[in-house]
Amino acid sequence: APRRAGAQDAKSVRVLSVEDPFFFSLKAMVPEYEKETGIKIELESLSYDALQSRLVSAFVAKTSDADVIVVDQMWLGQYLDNGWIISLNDFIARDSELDLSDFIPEVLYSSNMWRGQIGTLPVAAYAQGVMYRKDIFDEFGIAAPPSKTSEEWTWTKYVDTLKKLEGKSFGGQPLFPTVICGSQPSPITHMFTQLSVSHGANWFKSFPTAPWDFSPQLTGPAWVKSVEVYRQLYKLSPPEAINYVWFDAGTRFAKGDIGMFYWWTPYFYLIKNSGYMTGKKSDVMEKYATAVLPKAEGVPQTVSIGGWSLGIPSSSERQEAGYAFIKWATSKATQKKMALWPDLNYQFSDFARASLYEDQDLRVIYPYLDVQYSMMKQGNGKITRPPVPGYTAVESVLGLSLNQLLTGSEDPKTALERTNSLFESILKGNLMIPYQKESFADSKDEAKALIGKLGKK
Amino acid sequence: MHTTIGRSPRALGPAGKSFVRRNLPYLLIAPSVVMLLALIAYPLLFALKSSFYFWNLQIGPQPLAFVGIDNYVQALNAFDFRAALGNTLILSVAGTAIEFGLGLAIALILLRALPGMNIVRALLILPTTIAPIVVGFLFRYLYDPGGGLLTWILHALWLPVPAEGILGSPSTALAAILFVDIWQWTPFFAIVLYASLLAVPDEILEAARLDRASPWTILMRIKLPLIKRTAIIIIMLRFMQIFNTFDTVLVLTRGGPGTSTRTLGYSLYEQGLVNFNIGLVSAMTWITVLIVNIIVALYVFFAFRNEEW
Amino acid sequence: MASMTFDGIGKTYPDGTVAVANVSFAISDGEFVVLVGPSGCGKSTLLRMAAGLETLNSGRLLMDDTDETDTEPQDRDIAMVFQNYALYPHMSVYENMAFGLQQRKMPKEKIDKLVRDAAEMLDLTRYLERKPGALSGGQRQRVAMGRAIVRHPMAFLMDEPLSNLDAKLRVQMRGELKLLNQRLGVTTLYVTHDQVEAMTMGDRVAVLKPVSNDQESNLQQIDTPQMLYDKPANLFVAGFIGSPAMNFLRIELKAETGSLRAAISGTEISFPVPAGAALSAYAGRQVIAGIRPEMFQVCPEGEALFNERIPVAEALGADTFVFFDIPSPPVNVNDAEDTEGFTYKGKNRLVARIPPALTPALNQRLALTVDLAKLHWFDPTTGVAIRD
Amino acid sequence: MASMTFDGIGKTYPDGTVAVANVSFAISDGEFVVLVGPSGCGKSTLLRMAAGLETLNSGRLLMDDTDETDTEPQDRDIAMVFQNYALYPHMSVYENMAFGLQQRKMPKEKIDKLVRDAAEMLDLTRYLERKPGALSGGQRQRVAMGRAIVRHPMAFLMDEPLSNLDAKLRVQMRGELKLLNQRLGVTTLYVTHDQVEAMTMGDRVAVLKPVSNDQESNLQQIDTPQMLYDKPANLFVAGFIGSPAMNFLRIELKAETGSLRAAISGTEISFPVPAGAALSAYAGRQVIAGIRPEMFQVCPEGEALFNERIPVAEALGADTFVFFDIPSPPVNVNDAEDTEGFTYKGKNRLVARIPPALTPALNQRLALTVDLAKLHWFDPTTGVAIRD
Amino acid sequence: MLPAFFFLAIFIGPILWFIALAIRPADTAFTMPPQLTFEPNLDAFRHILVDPGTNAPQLVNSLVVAIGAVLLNLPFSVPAAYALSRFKLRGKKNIMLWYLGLLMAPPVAFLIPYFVLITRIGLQGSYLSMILVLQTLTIPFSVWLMKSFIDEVPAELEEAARVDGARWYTIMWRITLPIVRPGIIVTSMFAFVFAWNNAAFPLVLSSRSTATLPIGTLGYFATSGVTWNYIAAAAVLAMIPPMIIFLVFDRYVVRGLTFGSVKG
Ligand SMILES: Nc1ncnc2c1ncn2[C@@H]1O[C@H](COP(=O)(O)OP(=O)(O)OP(=O)(O)O)[C@@H](O)[C@H]1O
Ligand SMILES: Nc1ncnc2c1ncn2[C@@H]1O[C@H](COP(=O)(O)OP(=O)(O)OP(=O)(O)O)[C@@H](O)[C@H]1O
Ligand SMILES: [Mg+2]
Ligand SMILES: [Mg+2]
Repeated sequence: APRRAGAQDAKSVRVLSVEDPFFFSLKAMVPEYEKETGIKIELESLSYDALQSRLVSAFVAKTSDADVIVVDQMWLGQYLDNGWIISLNDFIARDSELDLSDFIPEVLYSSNMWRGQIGTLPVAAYAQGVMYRKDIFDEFGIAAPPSKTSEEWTWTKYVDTLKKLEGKSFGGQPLFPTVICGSQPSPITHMFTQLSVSHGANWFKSFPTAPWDFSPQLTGPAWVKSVEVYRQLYKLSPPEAINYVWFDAGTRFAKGDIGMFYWWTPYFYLIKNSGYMTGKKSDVMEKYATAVLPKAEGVPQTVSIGGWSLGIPSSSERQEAGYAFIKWATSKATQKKMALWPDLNYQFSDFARASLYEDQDLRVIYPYLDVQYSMMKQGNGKITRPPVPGYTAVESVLGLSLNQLLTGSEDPKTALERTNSLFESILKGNLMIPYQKESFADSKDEAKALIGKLGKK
Repeated sequence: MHTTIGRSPRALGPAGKSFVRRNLPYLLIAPSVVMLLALIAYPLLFALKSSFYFWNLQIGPQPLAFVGIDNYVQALNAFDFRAALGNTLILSVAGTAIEFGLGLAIALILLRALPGMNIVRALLILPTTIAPIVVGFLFRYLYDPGGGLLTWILHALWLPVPAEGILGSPSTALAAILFVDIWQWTPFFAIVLYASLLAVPDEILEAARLDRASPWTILMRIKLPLIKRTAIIIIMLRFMQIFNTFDTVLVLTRGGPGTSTRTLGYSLYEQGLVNFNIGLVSAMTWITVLIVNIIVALYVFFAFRNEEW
Repeated sequence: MASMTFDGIGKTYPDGTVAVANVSFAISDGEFVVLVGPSGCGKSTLLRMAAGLETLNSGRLLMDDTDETDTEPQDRDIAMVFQNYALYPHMSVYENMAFGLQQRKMPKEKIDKLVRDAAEMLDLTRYLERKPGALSGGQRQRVAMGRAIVRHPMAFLMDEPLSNLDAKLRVQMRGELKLLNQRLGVTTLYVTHDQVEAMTMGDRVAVLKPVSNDQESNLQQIDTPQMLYDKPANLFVAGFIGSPAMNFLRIELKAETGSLRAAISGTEISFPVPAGAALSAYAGRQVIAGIRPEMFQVCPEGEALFNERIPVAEALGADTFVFFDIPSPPVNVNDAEDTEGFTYKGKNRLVARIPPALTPALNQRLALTVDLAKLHWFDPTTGVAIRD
Repeated sequence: MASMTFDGIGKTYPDGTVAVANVSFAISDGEFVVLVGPSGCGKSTLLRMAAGLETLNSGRLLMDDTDETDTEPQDRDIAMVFQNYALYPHMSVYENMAFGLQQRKMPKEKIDKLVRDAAEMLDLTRYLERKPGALSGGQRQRVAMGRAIVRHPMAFLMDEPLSNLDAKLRVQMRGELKLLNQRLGVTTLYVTHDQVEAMTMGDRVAVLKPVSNDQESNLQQIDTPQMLYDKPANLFVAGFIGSPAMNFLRIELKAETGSLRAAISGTEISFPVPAGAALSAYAGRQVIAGIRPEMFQVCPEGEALFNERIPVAEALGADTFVFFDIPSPPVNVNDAEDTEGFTYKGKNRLVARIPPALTPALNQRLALTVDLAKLHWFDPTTGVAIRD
Repeated sequence: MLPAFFFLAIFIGPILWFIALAIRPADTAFTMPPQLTFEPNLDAFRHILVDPGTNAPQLVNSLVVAIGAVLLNLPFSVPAAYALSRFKLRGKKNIMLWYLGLLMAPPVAFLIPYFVLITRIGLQGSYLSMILVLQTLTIPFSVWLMKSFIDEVPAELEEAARVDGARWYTIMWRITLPIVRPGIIVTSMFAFVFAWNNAAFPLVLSSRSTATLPIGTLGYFATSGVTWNYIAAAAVLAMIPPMIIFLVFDRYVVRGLTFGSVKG
């Protein structure tokens, strides 16, 4: 049960969220919380763009009409550095009920920690993984991809597997081996960076290891290789994928003419349904399975981590109540209830808590939890898409370059070199090169240590 | 313009004695000017000041350094500036021209007093009543390569559709965005032109018909000159609106593929509401304002050359 | 160029106003027909119907014997002077006049010549480059004229084209128009309120009257000007043609041997009248006599028919009109309701035209006589002229 | 109600057109002054200046001896009939007429009565609820009139208020207006092109002429109608007043013993004239003689001054105008440039008014004489009348 | 009539397709060839209007903001347009261009300063904040367009009214404005539409309780997916009030404003 003490001073808590899947199930749980605590939860959902504009404007004006906000991992550093949200370290340290150690450390490290502060707690954590069509693989006698990371399951193998599906039809319908996201800037970056990080690519000379040096490193061979592979993947995708944003890829898979693709783990369940949040079963509902991501030869696997977390604006006057809500929303019990909420055909399994992956009730409904968990455990969001200040500016350049590379025939190396110098000038323009502020040695181990420290009651 | 032959608008008589009467026109204009000044001065000055500072909300909450015209240099040298400017010009010039032409044609049809025309008019206005960003969604749906009505119609008409989809190909994406704007805003032209055509005195048209002018001649030599003022004005207003659009681009293509649909408005949006580079976006704002001002000033100069104001 | 036949045409405006009803007449090729009638009697409406600008509610319009009822105005080849000009406000005077010609793909030089000639004739040469907004009322009207006369159409329709011009210009324009009609032989329908124009310009004049329902007809009489003046078909025409208007007297007609004696109702005045066959039939009944102002003659007191005090005299320079009252019930010919009976209002004011030199001092008596043979006679009930 | 003084007023339009220059005259309280002059001579402009609608470029305007040059129209308390009506298109006839009264915070019932009375007088009662767009031209003009006459202003300004009305209505309105002027004593400035109106309505008539620069003056003469007719100040006025216009002849004046002999230039015709002092001074020089059409008299051939073939005759019913040509150079009085000399165009067409009965067959000769004592004489250079 | 149908098909066709999207089962939305027949349901409308019905109050908010914007706009722009049309004044051109200059500023760049400004005057999250800021669009637009309509009223009518003794306000109120009513109405209808479909200002200026319909509609577009039928339903909902307004006011947009007023 949530700690009542902190919440008593407030009659209501205003929560500002995006409409990703967790929102719907969380919203379904809210009445229960309200009944339990007597606090009114004003849950407002906005589009991603609207949310960010609203929040930043409010921060600049030093006001806020929210007590709890959803924070993308990319915004965390900026919000904390600017003092727009508060660090939760003290709350957590004081809180005897919160079981911090249950959170997957890779998730907290990737999404919630910045310069030794826990700024947010994860309400929905994403990794990436592979989804494929069992029936199609069977039909063409292709071996199913593994559910455990192995040296065999490489990107080369992945591409080769896909190539077996090239030009094939299934159920009277022409088949596309895979589908990618091609839309700039974020979607293509999200998908591509999984590929590149798998190949060991690094964005910057030194980040997150101290001392920070943001000289871009896009010209390395891992980048070139990744671009080549991504190009291949696009050739194996429907051509219109060049314009696909996040959900387009999932929607396309759900339509049934895609053999296999990799994408954020929410799609593990999202593709069950046809149409977003409709609860209507899709054609592929019973026909797909999940697998772990391929890796690159000789490079340790790294998986992209994303998701949504909850934080407290520093301008809020109900921080206690806000924290109580966050604690409730990210608690094991609530998360489980959210996952067990049957409406919309069970659409929530984005757990940041390790224990939930072991939960039998959940494993029945979400059979892929093992795969997902293993992806999480290999996750490192800080390398995949470094959440550094000014990230979006470089992302937009990278996204554009990648998008151009998919359609054009330019040599990857030259294009990457050009992008690299654009990166450099943007980062210089943003006073990131040379880095003038204090660096922070940000490693998983440091994170685990901090978790241990704060979790110790 | 004087649709009815009148003496040209002139001062409503000699200056009176009282302060109010002497300054009447200024007093009438003042509230709107004050109101607008109050609303616009702060943002404009805010932007002007910010444009000389390095101020990126992602880097820090406060302006970090005075950088002179660095932001302007950066904006002009940005990798996407030329492409965006080019696309923007294409969109705004082609958009206004086509919308005006089509709108005029529709206005002429609307003028015919046929039963049910008022319903037609009310229906026609629907496209403009949807938020542009939602219109973006609508056309995302219509253009969808795997279920879009428009794609299907193009296929059905044996017209070539790029494999990447209408929005996926650099050769069609800009035209597709243009079409969306035309779809949404042609009714605006149609209704405004319709209203101003209504004010053209019938007798003048009758005289022209008796002069045996063809409908085309009547349009070109009587109707259009008589609604010229209104036409000039809405062309100008629309031009500026298109010049600043970003919503449809945002939803439909995010400037892609490549830079083929990137517009100044979208770049502004990106720098402002995605990257939160306030300094840079302020500089870009002023650059845009200057560009549009130059274009509009030229346009106004030429269009109103022979007109009284 | 074209003959024109109005065949029972009628026009009711959407609000129910019957403007024109049952008008039938034919204009032969090259004829100049003048339409006159009180304000609101449907003249403009008739012209607009002829131009095709107003749809007909009934009847047909033939041009050269082909039915043109539904022909569009632009296909009729008609030039019209609108009562309220309808100039193109954005075009200069020159362009206003040239516009119609340009529609005929005429060479530029020819247009130029035609326009300049017309401008010359209309005394507009100085204003060719001006926009209508910077012209005086009369100048605008001349532009409207010019726009019509530069063309060489099948028919001219002119709606009070000279009303805003001064007398001198009007005389001149009258001549020019008549000449144009003769030279080009263009059929012309011409509306005017000016009696002189009506009398001098028209080959025939049509007198119209307002109608109140679609059973009546606007057209009262169409004939040569002289016939209208000398032999008006009814009270309405008699009263309308001529200015000042004909004087009407209510008369008790008594049979006398060999002649008739007419006694002016309400007065002691009576006089013998030559007994035509038609008039004789009215013996013993009431009739209406009409006396035109110029039919009065100043005479010695002994011969006077009327010898009344003159309360009002209007000196026009060339003539003087003297007004005097007799205690006879007046005759109202304007209102349709009144054709059936008389409205007594006490006294009847008569007007006589006399040479300025004979003008009496105000309120002095003036002895006047009338050439009794020239009197007009009308049926009091129907208003129809009583004529052999 | 108010006297009005124009003191050297002038108006030049922004495009440089000098419409009015150096016009000075005074109208006394309650006076009815008619403005006449050719189209474009500045009548409307003058009226608009009096109303305060047009700023003066020079001069002053006094009302009741106070300088009102810069007073706003709404503070002048005048009522105006615009040449082009300027009706409020969105208001009914009733509202159009009531509007001015409402501005004066008059009680509703009083407004109602005034409006209905005016409508009655203007025969508009039936149309009170109509919008101007659904009225005939003449009806619109009557509404414009009505809008002015319902009021009881300091001054009436009327710009051709009756031009679109039929003769009968016009006669009636003329009477009503005159009555109104007398009853209310409202100072009135009245523009008309109708000679009859000008002659009968005005206490005085002002004759204007177009000017081409701001050194001239528009005002040619202002006087009682009869004086203008009988004693025109110059050629322009003589030619303008009277319709048909005065005939002008170029005369070689020769001194004879006891009298003068006038020889019509270009012809054999000559006649003796009584030698007034003024005219005698012109002996041996050219002068211009003016003959009004009604000054001709049909006479036996022996007494004839003129005996020409009549190519054109216009029968007006009451009169006939006969035209004939003499080989004398014509006199052009209209164009300013021409006042200084003559333009020879070969022949001079004269017009005479004769009784209809005496009308000759076309192209037959008609013997005409003139009462020589009544001839008008003018200086050929200045155009000024030669009079003792 | 044929071209009318053609144009109507082009402009209304997509909307019908959108309406269909709102009422069709989700799995029939993206099929090739497009599925023309389906079993319609009103689930989407139920969702946006009743359960949970987020968009119903937003519809009201949109109405408040758009109508408020028009109502506030009129007293500012009508007198200005009137003065600019009717008076000769020094610097008129500059004033007119200045109005335009405002329209030229790209709104996205001003969102943050606007938010700051509105917060300083304590109006954040209120209807008034949006209504005020929308004036930067509606006033310049209305002034320009209305001026062009007022220009067409013959000056003689005002002169007649002046002679009739009417003061400038009476002339404006009783003569000129009624005559240009169609122009004012058309201008206002579009001012309404601009305010109605503006998404940029409410994006930052509205709060949960004052959010307008476009903002609500945007919410259905998430990174993980799009609830197409909700978007469509909300968009359809958004079309209804303007359509009603156009239907109601259409009869005031009539021919022949000055018909019969002046001769010439
Ligand atoms: N707005 C204007 N700009 C320039 N010139 C004008 C303007 N209005 C009138 N004029 C000119 O001024 C002169 C006088 O015009 P005004 O209207 O006073 O004439 P008017 O005597 O009333 O003539 P009419 O009898 O034809 O109505 C004319 O030559 C006319 O062309
Ligand atoms: N649009 C209209 N709607 C209704 N009635 C109309 C309309 N136009 C004219 N009328 C009426 O029709 C009748 C005839 O009008 P018309 O204009 O033909 O008269 P007119 O003979 O030309 O008169 P005037 O000499 O005054 O110009 C008038 O009584 C007038 O009020
Ligand atoms: Mg008429
Ligand atoms: Mg005039």
